[in-house]
Amino acid sequence: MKRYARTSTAVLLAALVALAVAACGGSSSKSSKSSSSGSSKASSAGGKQGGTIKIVSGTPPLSADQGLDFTTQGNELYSTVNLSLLTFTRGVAGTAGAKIIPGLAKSLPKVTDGGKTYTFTLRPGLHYSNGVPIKASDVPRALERDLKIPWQAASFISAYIQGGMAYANGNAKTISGVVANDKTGTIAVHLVAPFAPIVDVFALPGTAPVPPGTPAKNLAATGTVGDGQYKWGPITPGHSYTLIKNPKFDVPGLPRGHVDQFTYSVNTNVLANAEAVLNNQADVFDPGDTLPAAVLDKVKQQSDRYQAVPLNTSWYFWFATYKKPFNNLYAREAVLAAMDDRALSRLDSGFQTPDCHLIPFGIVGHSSPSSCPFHNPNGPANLTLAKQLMQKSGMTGQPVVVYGEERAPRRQYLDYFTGVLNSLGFKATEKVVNSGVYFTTIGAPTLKPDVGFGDWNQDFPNPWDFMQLFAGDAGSTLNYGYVNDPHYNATLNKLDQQPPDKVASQWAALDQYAVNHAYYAVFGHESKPQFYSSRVDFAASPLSVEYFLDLVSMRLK
Amino acid sequence: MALDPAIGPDAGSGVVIGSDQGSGGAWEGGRHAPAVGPWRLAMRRMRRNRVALAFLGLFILIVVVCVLAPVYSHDIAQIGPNQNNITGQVKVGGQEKDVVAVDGTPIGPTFTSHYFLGADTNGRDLAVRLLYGGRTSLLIGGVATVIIIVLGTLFGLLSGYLRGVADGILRPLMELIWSFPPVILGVVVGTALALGGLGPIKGNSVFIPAFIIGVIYSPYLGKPIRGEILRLREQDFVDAARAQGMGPMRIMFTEVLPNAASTIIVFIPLMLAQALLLEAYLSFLGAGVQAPNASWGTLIADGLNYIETTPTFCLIPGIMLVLTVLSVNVFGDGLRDALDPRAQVRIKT
Amino acid sequence: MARFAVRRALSALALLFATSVVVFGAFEVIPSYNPAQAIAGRNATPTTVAEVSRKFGFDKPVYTQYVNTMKLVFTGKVIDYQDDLNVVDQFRKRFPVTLSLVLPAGILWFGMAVVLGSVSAMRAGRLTDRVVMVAAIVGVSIPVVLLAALLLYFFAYKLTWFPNTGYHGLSNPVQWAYHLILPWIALAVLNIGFYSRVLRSGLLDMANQDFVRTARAKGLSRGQVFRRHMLRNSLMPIITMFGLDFATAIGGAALITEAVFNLPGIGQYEASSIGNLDVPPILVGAILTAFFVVLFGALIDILYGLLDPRIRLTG
Amino acid sequence: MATPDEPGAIARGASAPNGSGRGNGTALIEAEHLELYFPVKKGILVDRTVAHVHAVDDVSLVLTEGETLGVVGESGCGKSTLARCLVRLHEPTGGTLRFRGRDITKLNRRGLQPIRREVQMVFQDPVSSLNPRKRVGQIIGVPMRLHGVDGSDVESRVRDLLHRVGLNPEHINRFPHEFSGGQRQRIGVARALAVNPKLLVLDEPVSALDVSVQAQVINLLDDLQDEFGLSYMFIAHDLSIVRHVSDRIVVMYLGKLMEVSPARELYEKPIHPYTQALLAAIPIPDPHENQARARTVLGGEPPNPIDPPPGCRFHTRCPHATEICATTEPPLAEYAGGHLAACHHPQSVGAEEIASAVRSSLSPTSAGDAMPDAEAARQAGDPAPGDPATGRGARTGATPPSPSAGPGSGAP
Repeated sequence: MKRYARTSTAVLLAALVALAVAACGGSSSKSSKSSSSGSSKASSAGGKQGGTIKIVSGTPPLSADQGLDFTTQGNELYSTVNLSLLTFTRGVAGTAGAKIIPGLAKSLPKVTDGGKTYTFTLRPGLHYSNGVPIKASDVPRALERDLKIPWQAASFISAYIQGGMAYANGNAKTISGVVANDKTGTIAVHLVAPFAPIVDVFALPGTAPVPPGTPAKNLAATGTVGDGQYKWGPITPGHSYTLIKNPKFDVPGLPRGHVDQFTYSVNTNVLANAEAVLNNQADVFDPGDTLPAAVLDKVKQQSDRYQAVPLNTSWYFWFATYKKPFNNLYAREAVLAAMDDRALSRLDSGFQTPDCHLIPFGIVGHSSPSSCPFHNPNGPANLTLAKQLMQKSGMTGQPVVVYGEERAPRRQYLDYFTGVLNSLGFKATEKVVNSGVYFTTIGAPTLKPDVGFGDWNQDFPNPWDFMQLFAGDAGSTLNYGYVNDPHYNATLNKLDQQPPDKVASQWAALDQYAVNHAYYAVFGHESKPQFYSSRVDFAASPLSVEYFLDLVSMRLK
Repeated sequence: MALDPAIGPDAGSGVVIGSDQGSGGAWEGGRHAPAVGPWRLAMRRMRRNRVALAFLGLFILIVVVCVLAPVYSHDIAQIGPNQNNITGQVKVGGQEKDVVAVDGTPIGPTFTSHYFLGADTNGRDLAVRLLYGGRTSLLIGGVATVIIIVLGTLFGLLSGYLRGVADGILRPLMELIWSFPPVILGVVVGTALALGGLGPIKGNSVFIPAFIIGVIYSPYLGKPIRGEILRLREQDFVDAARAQGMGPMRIMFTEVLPNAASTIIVFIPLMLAQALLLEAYLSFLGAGVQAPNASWGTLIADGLNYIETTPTFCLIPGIMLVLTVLSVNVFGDGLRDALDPRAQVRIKT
Repeated sequence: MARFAVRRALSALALLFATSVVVFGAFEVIPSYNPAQAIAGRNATPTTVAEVSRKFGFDKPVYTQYVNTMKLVFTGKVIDYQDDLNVVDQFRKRFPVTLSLVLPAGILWFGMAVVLGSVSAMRAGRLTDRVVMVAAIVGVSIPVVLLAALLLYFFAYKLTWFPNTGYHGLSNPVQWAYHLILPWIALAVLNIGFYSRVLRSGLLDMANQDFVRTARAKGLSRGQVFRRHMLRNSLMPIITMFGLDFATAIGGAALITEAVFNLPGIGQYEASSIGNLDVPPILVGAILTAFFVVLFGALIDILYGLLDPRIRLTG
Repeated sequence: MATPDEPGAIARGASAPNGSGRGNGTALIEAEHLELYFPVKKGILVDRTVAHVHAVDDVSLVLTEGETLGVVGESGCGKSTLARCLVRLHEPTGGTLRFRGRDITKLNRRGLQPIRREVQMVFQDPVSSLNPRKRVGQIIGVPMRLHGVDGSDVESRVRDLLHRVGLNPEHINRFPHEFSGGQRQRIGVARALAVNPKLLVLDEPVSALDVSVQAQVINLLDDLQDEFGLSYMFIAHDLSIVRHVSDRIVVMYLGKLMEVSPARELYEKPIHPYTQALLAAIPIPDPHENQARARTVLGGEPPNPIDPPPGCRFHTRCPHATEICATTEPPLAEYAGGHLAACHHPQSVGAEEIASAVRSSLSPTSAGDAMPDAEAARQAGDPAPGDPATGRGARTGATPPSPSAGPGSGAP
């Protein structure tokens, strides 16, 4: 008995040791190549080529696969990997950086059929990073793949392109509205109805072609093989992502990128990230995160490597307008009157520019904050008005559950907003949901929450991109409050057929209409921190309104 | 007893075995004039342990200060625990200062009646939140401990005394909960219940973490109690009670349970300390106390964001928690020495 | 031995089954819980959600879903909802990190506890003992979150003796250790406190036993008596504790340390999966933990048999 | 199968406690073929019952009102288990138990309640039999309350009982640990007496006590029996104590009855070789006499009760064993004077006695019908009872104890 025990112990212990060794061996093979210090000696001015830049972020992309992900974090990365037919200008700060230019296509598309057909022509002789030539038929395949995985913005395809819905529902083998010809290199896209923002959609990396044989499933661990300036290196999903320069990239007129490699590592402790950049242990603080107030003072002193850049975002609370208590206009107006946008801005370390309009400053159709009806966004809340409206509504004492996101400063917004509702006389309780599932939770048709937080970063610089959030008949689940106003819907459907700058004032009027009906309680547009280590060439690496971090332009000193 | 083995030959170890009360004196029967029960003996031993009593005093002080927070805190600080005051100002040394600066930095400790320990991002008074948070933490700890004691004792009694089917069901259940890491189990269940609620209890109720902690730690009491009951049920006095026609319930609760009572009592402070710590972990991981309510755990988690500039935000709730747990632990040590010096206790988080 | 092995295997299976049911069922209480919605994403149309629901089988009854998921788990094919990744692969990838954290920390806490507990018991009642025991009781009273935060604040931010956070692979052992010293300490302190206290009281009990006196009487030196008789027997309770603590820690229970120090181990993976209500990784994590608990339980029992011939292995 | 169908058949057939000082012949408690097997469980996957411990194996006996029945046997012979069966602390696995002629084998707790009042037990270990967390007053008072004594009377009755058992009534509020072993056993007796029982089952009540204290307790029991008109079942592992208190004595071995006899006759005329061996083990105060006697010393250990030997259970250790002993279990043969013995080779009895012996109805059902062979006994020249010349059991019988000497006679 004893001998058996001893032998088996020995065997088990040996197995354990082997396990440990194997495990450690495994980790050693996964050598993480960092970091900043390796190639920082050459700090000559005037734009160095090569080197490695280390990005630290508090929030991971949902996936490295552009066919699934639609987050700003992901877009920063795969927009360098997956070049679409069209693309946005790079290396330009401000609104000018959102100009659409040809990417894989020779030129901007030909619009025919009363705005219902867009025809692209592929540049000849292009290759993916693995050497496979790019063909016109790769584009419809990518779109089909988007619908299968599905892409988080799949409704752009399914709702607006002919046959998209049928394909998404499994009723068709292909998307009938996309016709590609490999010989001529043309891709004709037929729309359900005229829809001007479709050019923006074809500038998104999600619509970029993928080589034949790319599986129609989320490739979160590897990313897809792309055609952009960079290709994927090792990925640990949710934790670290590597981009390596694609030497085969050669598209006339497009920049090729300066840095050899980017590492993007995620640490939910944003303070630690800011510290790391401050101490030059990392190079880039991801602009998708909020700089904690705790380090703001120190960061602000680094004027040569920090600035706050206004980007096209809107932050708001939405109301369930179809049920008590917020089906009552006065109740909604009372909330708008009682909000103090300055307070909300402070919660965001002062990065908010107070406003009540959904269309942000950098996009056509923006209205001035001075036209906000219930309170001055740059002043205190109008509590007397709020009390009066509340009285009129008769909703005092109504219970409401307020939904909000866990991630700072969103939970703080929630605390504040709940306080406002309670001070108005509602019986408000909070429900904090983990950031990873927040929007899918509140968007679930089974939940139908009363009121909650929402934010929107532009997908592309088009007012439609914002106003569609409250479209009652768009079939999307972004309209968490189920706002359904016939006038609003009709106007939206009319305006989206026109290029935005032609109907700018009408967009502004629609926005104002919704504000006056208190369909949403926008409280500001956020600026993002451009905060780099002292190794990065700050001036040559501006934030882009489209991409946030513009990795293709980024370079070391 | 002449051959008292009191002094071991190994004096070097410094161990001196106290001569066992009861055996020497009481053997002859009734030389002591008054009847001295086991509880009174324990009380006497307890009273001699000054350190344990001092920490008990500290614990009571913390409890009183926190529990009575609603009575006085508003009068002093002029602000409730969940009341935002982001754009407000406060007078410090004659100067008006923003509670929360324009760039979002909350005011640090003022050491005056308003914002004594500073504000949080939402302009809430941290001192008030600390007291209310303590109240929440202690409430959760206390309720959880009650649940642990009740469930653990029932587990132990039914499983250990009735054996058979009860043991067959309860024992694997205890083993299951016990062999699962408390933090992970707590976070899984806490996350689910915070979103889903528990029957009539809403998801943001503090009774949900209390319930979870109580259930998770109940086997930590139930297992040793079961062992104790198994030992006790073999004693002849249990047979004597049965021979007199006492029913199993009555035997369990009036004959067996009083003999396990000292073990249970020894566990109370230990479980309270563990419950307080687990509450902090769950709240840190977002599966405990739900916003906007505070507990020491959520305050520590929030304070971590300011550890760079204002470490007191994280340190003070931390110190409060450590002091409370420490006082409970020290008192618990004293209690164990007094009641049951040989209790073997395994607790972990 | 056969009986022991069979019994343990059976109890392992029972534990695996029970844990998997608990985890699988936990999220069913959430009224709006719909993993299909999470998979389909923020901007998904109801048809897409329905499609995903059908593809993943969420439209089936819970027990069918359970059976299907468990089949996938045990064939190693299970994928998570969030990233569509093979969960087993993910665990395999992260396990070295957790092991890098837990194994040295475990050695540290066990070793330190033995040293401190022994010193304290040998010097019972003296200053050394008092100091050690005060330190131990403070150690068991500090929440890991706070300790980790303090270590990070003082040693990484203020003094910058140690790196900020993060994990460094074993390819460079110095960097590896350098990045892990603070996490090791944070993880070990609580257990050092518990173990040394238990060991000390065990040793003091042991000092009163007849066989220890006999050993002394037959002329063994103090050190010999201590090592061969007292320590050997007093180690058993803390070995038991170590078995469970170590098993749960490599199963992901060190998640707080991993979170604060941003180590991409399985604890953090489990924690983020819990937050995302992503059942498959939680399920696999729970099963892994249960497996380790049973495995180490068996190992400890075998070790017991070696330390104490009186003990026979029973199921 | 000779199992009587109607209740009391055995009692009528076999309870004639001749020569007993006490007892009016009315059966108080009867056991018929009582069996208690403890299962032995084992198995790799599921525990199956692989064997049984034959703790009490087909035991039939009768205890009549007012008498004291001694039960002796080595440790592990099942005598304590038998006692616990009789007070229904153990559920018998077979057989029938009657109290005053009423079948109580299957009665539930509630049904047993009135019987519990009449049958009480005193335990061996004075330490563990008293709840250490209770005061003496509670320990003795609780059974009174359980059986419906009015609350206000309880304390005075407890004091009275304490006085009766020789304790200071002022100690009513003390805890058990404040008393000596003997005192604790008195408390145990007082508790048993609290409900005015008719029968006390005394499970080795004095074996844990000092010899001097043993005598005091035995005398107390003696006095109480007279005072309250009690019946006793007195269990002990050696014969020297039982003989002073018992009217009849039962000798048990490996769960079976070996011999049942009026007390005095057992000592004078032990029939079963096992009884002889037990008697031989009693030390004699005079060292010369002690050394001089020829002793039947039993070799070895009792066999394993899980797998008891076939035939006569004692045959593996018996000096007189023959082939038949290993194959056929002897029935209880009833000799003159109500003396029963289960042996193929009875000692201390003449051939005539053997010839006139009848098979007792108390015999186990498994026993054969083979009565002892009188002819064989005659040829073997077994000694007549009480013959002092030829040694063995007779020698022990030759030193009759004086009943007045009391137990522990070394200390007058």
